[in-house]
Amino acid sequence: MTTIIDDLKKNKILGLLKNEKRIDSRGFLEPRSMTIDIDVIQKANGSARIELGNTSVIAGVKIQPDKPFPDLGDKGIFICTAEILPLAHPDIEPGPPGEDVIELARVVDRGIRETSMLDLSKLVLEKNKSVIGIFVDNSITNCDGNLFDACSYASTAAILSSNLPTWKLENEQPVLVEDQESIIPITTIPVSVTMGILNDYIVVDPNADEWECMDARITMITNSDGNICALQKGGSGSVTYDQLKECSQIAISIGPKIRKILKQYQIDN
Amino acid sequence: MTTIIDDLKKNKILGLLKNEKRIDSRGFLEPRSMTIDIDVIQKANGSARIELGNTSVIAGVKIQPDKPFPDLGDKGIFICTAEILPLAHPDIEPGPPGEDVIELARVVDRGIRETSMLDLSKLVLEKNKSVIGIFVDNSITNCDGNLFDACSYASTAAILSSNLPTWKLENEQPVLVEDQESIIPITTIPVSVTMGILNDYIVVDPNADEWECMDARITMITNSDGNICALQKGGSGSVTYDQLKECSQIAISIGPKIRKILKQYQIDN
Amino acid sequence: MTTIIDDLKKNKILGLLKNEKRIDSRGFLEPRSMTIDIDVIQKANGSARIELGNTSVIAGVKIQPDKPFPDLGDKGIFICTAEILPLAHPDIEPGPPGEDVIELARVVDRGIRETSMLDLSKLVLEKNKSVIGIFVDNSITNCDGNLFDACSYASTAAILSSNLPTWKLENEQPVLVEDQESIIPITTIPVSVTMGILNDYIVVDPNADEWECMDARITMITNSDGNICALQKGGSGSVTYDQLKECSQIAISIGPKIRKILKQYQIDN
Amino acid sequence: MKTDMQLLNNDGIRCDGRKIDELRKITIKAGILKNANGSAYIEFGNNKILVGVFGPRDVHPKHLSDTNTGILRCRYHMSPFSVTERKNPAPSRREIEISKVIKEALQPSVILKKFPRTVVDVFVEVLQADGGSRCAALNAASIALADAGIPMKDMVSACAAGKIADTIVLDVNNEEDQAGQADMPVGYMPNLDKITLLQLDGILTTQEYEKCIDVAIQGCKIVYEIQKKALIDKFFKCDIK
Amino acid sequence: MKTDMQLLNNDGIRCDGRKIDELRKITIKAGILKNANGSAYIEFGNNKILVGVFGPRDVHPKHLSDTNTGILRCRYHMSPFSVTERKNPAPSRREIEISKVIKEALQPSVILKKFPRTVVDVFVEVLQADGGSRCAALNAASIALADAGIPMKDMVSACAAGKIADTIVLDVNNEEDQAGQADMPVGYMPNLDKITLLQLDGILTTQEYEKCIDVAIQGCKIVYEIQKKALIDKFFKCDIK
Amino acid sequence: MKTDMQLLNNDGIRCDGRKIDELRKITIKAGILKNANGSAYIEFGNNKILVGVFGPRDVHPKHLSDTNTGILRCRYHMSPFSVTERKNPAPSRREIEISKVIKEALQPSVILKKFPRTVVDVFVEVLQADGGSRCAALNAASIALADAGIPMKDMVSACAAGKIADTIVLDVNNEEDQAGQADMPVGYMPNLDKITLLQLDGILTTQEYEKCIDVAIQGCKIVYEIQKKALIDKFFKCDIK
Repeated sequence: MTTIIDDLKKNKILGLLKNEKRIDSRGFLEPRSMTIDIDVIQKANGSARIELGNTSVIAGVKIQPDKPFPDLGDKGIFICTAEILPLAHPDIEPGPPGEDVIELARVVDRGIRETSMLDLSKLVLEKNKSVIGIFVDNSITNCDGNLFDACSYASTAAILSSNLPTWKLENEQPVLVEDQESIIPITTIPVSVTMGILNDYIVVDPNADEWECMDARITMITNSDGNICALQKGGSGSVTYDQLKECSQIAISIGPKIRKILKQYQIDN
Repeated sequence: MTTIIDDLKKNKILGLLKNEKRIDSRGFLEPRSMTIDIDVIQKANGSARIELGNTSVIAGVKIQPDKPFPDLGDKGIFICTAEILPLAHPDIEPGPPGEDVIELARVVDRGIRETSMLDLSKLVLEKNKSVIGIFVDNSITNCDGNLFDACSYASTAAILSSNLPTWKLENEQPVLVEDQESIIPITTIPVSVTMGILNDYIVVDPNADEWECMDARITMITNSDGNICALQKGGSGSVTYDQLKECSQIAISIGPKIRKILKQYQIDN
Repeated sequence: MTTIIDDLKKNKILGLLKNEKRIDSRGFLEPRSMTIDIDVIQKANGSARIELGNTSVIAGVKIQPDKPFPDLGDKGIFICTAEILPLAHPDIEPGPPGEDVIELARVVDRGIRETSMLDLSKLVLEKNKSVIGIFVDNSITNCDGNLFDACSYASTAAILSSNLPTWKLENEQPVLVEDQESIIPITTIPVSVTMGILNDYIVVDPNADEWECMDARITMITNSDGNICALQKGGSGSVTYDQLKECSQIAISIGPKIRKILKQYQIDN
Repeated sequence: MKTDMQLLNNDGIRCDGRKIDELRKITIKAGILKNANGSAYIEFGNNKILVGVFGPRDVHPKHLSDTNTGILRCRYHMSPFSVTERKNPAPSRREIEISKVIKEALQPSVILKKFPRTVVDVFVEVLQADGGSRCAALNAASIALADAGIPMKDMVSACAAGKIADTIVLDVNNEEDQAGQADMPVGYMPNLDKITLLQLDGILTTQEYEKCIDVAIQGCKIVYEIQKKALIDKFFKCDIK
Repeated sequence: MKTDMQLLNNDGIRCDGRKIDELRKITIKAGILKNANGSAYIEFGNNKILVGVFGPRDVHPKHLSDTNTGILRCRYHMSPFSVTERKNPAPSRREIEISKVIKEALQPSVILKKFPRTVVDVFVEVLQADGGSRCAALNAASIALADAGIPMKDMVSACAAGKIADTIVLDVNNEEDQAGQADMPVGYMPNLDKITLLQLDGILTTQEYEKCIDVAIQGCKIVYEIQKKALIDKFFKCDIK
Repeated sequence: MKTDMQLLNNDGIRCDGRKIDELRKITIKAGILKNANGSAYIEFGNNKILVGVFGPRDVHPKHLSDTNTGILRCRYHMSPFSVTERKNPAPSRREIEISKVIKEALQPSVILKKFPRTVVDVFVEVLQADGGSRCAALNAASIALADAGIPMKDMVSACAAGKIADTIVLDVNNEEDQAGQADMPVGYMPNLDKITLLQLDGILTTQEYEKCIDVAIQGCKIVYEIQKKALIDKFFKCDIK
């Protein structure tokens, strides 16, 4: 439900955009500054804390043996979740995830899955019976808009910095081989770029104020080759063909800068 | 909660009954006209769409290998469910099934189970380990009263028109044998007849208006031999011994007519 | 939410305590009278009905083969639950257990687990694969305060009076050996003593009126050697070090009396 | 399931020693719960069932209330230890259906018109289950409603009849339910001569069907006498307090 | 998944016989549900989808209502028998996401400002699922909204494009989705020339991405003609009643 | 669980190098969450816990509110990656119990009488769990409440004592909890000299029990100094802004 305050803020944001300004003084195509710390959770196989402006997320990677999905017996398992912790924002109530959080987790998951970042075929202990599962869980600790990119970067950095334990099968049961860690098979580094569309202006990495009054949202994930691998339009508004072309150019131009940052956290081959 | 409109309608219905008339001009013992289409869902092993007056249901049969129930290792599995889709009526809300729908599904299930329509002992791949499961799911697409008979006829027609795939066990795992379909082992054809009792009048196949103001409901399922195999009284009123005798005579007299219709959809031996 | 009636009752209870009296005329350290009946549920492996004042509980023990917990493959399973039946009190609504009932069940569970009452290492059929599970379920049929001790005594008496069936493994499946019952391996008899703290007075076994207006609650479980094995402070108030010392002396002095009662129900070795 | 069990011997004696028209042992006590407005405990064969009634009282959530009448709610629930294999405490689909069937079997007997916007809650707990637990529960529930002082047109008395070894028998027990041919639970208002609960699982001819109802009603009438005695015992006890 | 399946042969013919710019067979009927305010049934290839619309009507629970405007809700649900392996009837995370995506694809097309505090409910039931079920559902939902008389700025027409065998094709079917390289569902308002739904799974170059949108929009325009015909058929039928 | 692990060597040194009366390393930062009214982050050994406090604010659902006083709610939750085996995100029975225990340990310290009909919500997120996570959480929660400006009678400081190798030690770590003989978490108000949280798992004689409480209280007093410093650091930082 929109209040008068919301309307005033919206008018202010849109008025600024007309003058080529954003409410936090950034350029239209300028993501907020980002800090990344990895290995913040020692009990995880990999982890990363991201601050994207005031949005902050901790992603943890757990790697453990599992049964394969039916009909996918030659692939390891990859599952990505997200929870907006109730301490992240006064409006968040504890409980099972709503449609917003489910969409968030699934878009982040697809960005990693569709780019084939992880070579899941290398995570098989015994075909159809026993595989390795990679679980990436995002705990959002402060909300200030654009959870999509924040969770995507956190998940990606956490995966890149993970060690892969070794299991061998004994009597069909996977047994951990101590002190034999290797590298997760990485094929590419996905970069998510989320753009808000407000009165036909396109802004990158919308903050919470912009998020609330934007018409539509485009999240585009590109791979290391600069190709587009996953995309999601959100929000109750519509977009034009020309805007979509512009969005893809923006995502492709920003991709390498973010990827360079994320790549720093990749464990060397 | 009853409204004045409800009271007026109830009075009208009861006034008509006193003059031996029903609100939709049917005879007391006359079910509504019925149309059946089978094989409407090609991805199911069998399926049927029924229209019983304005009540419409689609039943789909899925047949797949499963573990037997404990202590029933020499029997295949049969499970029947029902969902009133929220598009079927303005009062239906999405969500887990309420007591009405659970009762509905269980009565339809018992009608098929207690008549021994399916010879479950012939659906065993390996005793105690691997059996064939037959799942019949009813999606109710329009509600106009008497979902019991509608779902029963839909389920029965869907089962009768199903092909039974063949599985063989390889390394204790069931493997589908392509292009070897046989016939589901059918022993009898159940026919459900639901009667409403309004001010001591008995009417067959009550429509939604009658359903809302009837005192009690009797659903009686008979088999091909004309025996009574399952029965459920519903509603907040009571019935007399004489009414129950009358109900059984009605159910037994209507049974063969409906059975003849349903038998058309049985795949030949 | 406290009402005027609650305040009046609280003032009455506190006024009485100042004069060294309790609202039901008991001494401060005097538990309510207790009646125990065992073998009240013949379909259970053991059972007991306790009345502790007007609080009444039926505990049933079910013993059946199960898979061990991961990493605890050399131990049987012990699980203890509680449900306050909605017929036990007008304020209880049906539904999944709330935090009060979860705490209750977990404290009773810990009292039995931490005293090592059951020697779980003797309940293994095949290490890591098949063990015996002991399930103790408490159905609370009337609430009049101090469900902790009532459920603890009921669970303990039910366990002590249980027979342990024998299973043998055939093809890795546990099979019941008829008419070969033995004794559950018991090492000690836990006794729970719950004390209420009201205005710095300590009273044993608070009834519902005292329960509602007490500041804090101490539940202390001792074993047959008179040692303290589990403890839980509850309630929104605080306690002093001296009160805690006093509580332990009370629990240790009452323990043997209750234990003597409970021991009567133990099946002889 | 022992399919070779002899359910009926040549002398017309059943597996638990009863004759074909004989009820299992029934004990009912009214007014045994301290906090409920009305209550009853029944042992019916090996069934052991406790019922508590609360109300008429406010409805939560409010939107379920009816401005024209009080409403009736029922919860039939089984304790985890009540059956051979430990039962998960969460309500099963079977328990939800039986809750509804018992509610509808009680409704014709209670007069709630004078209590608009309220609810009467009937909570049934099956402590031990044997064949015929819904009939046993219904008998206890009707006593508990009377004990709570709810205005009633009649008692509801319940008993099953069934078919074993091709014979119609009264009050089917667990073994007969498992290995027998039909089970028909009946709920009956003895003074109004009306049936409020009727279900059937199993195969019956028309003649057997009619006989089954008839036999069950005779059983209900015997149960009714036991119910009346339980109520009288309760009120007599109250007087001498 | 047969990876050796030939998705496109040398003559540019796809595994189901279509050309690269050819839609599957589409049939739409409007107004087929008796109890809904608006409804539509679509067959789109092997997709069979039913949509019912209710509203504008009161919102339950009330705290979801908006004093400034009507709100739109959408439930996308699959019948258990709609897919090869029987689907659990409880809503999956995928169904919840698609419900949201369809809702947001319909929102730009409806005018609910005049109905404050109300809701328009769109219930989508997938009776049989094939590739592209969300596009098919969206097409039917838009028709059902129109059939319900909800004020609209434009129809929403939907169709996917994708990449198989290194070629951009219109309207990806199930086999192509499984074994192909990319799938891009598009929802489009043909008169306003605006995109309301856009997703992509799979890898595309910038040129392919642009071509994909372009191809999908051409498909949407064809679908739009079929939608219009369905509405006309409905209203024509109404007239002759 | 390595039962042959030596928990205490002949020099009185524990498996992680500490002396018997030595706390693990503790770091607390107050006021680190942007959107919460108050917050704190604690590292206590290998525990890493974040707490956010909201309120006093309106209660939803309303029927939980109290017209006489503000109420306190607490949620203790563990992130899936916080423990060795990935934890299911849904709250476990253990988490629900600890939520209640922490709430009741904070209640004696807060003064909510002046805020009738409101709630103060304490949200605890365990990012990494080690032995003693409930004590660590309680320490951070008390700081977060102070940071939120909630009126308080005293701080709550928490620390466990326990028994390993027949010796009473301060601040039991994970290995000691698993292989040791007893673990007793204590919450304590240092100025009021009152205990607000007390639990015990494991076997103690009366003498050991009393010593355990005593040792834990000494630990709490050390923790209290660290808590005070964290608050001072926070407010000092605010001043120089």
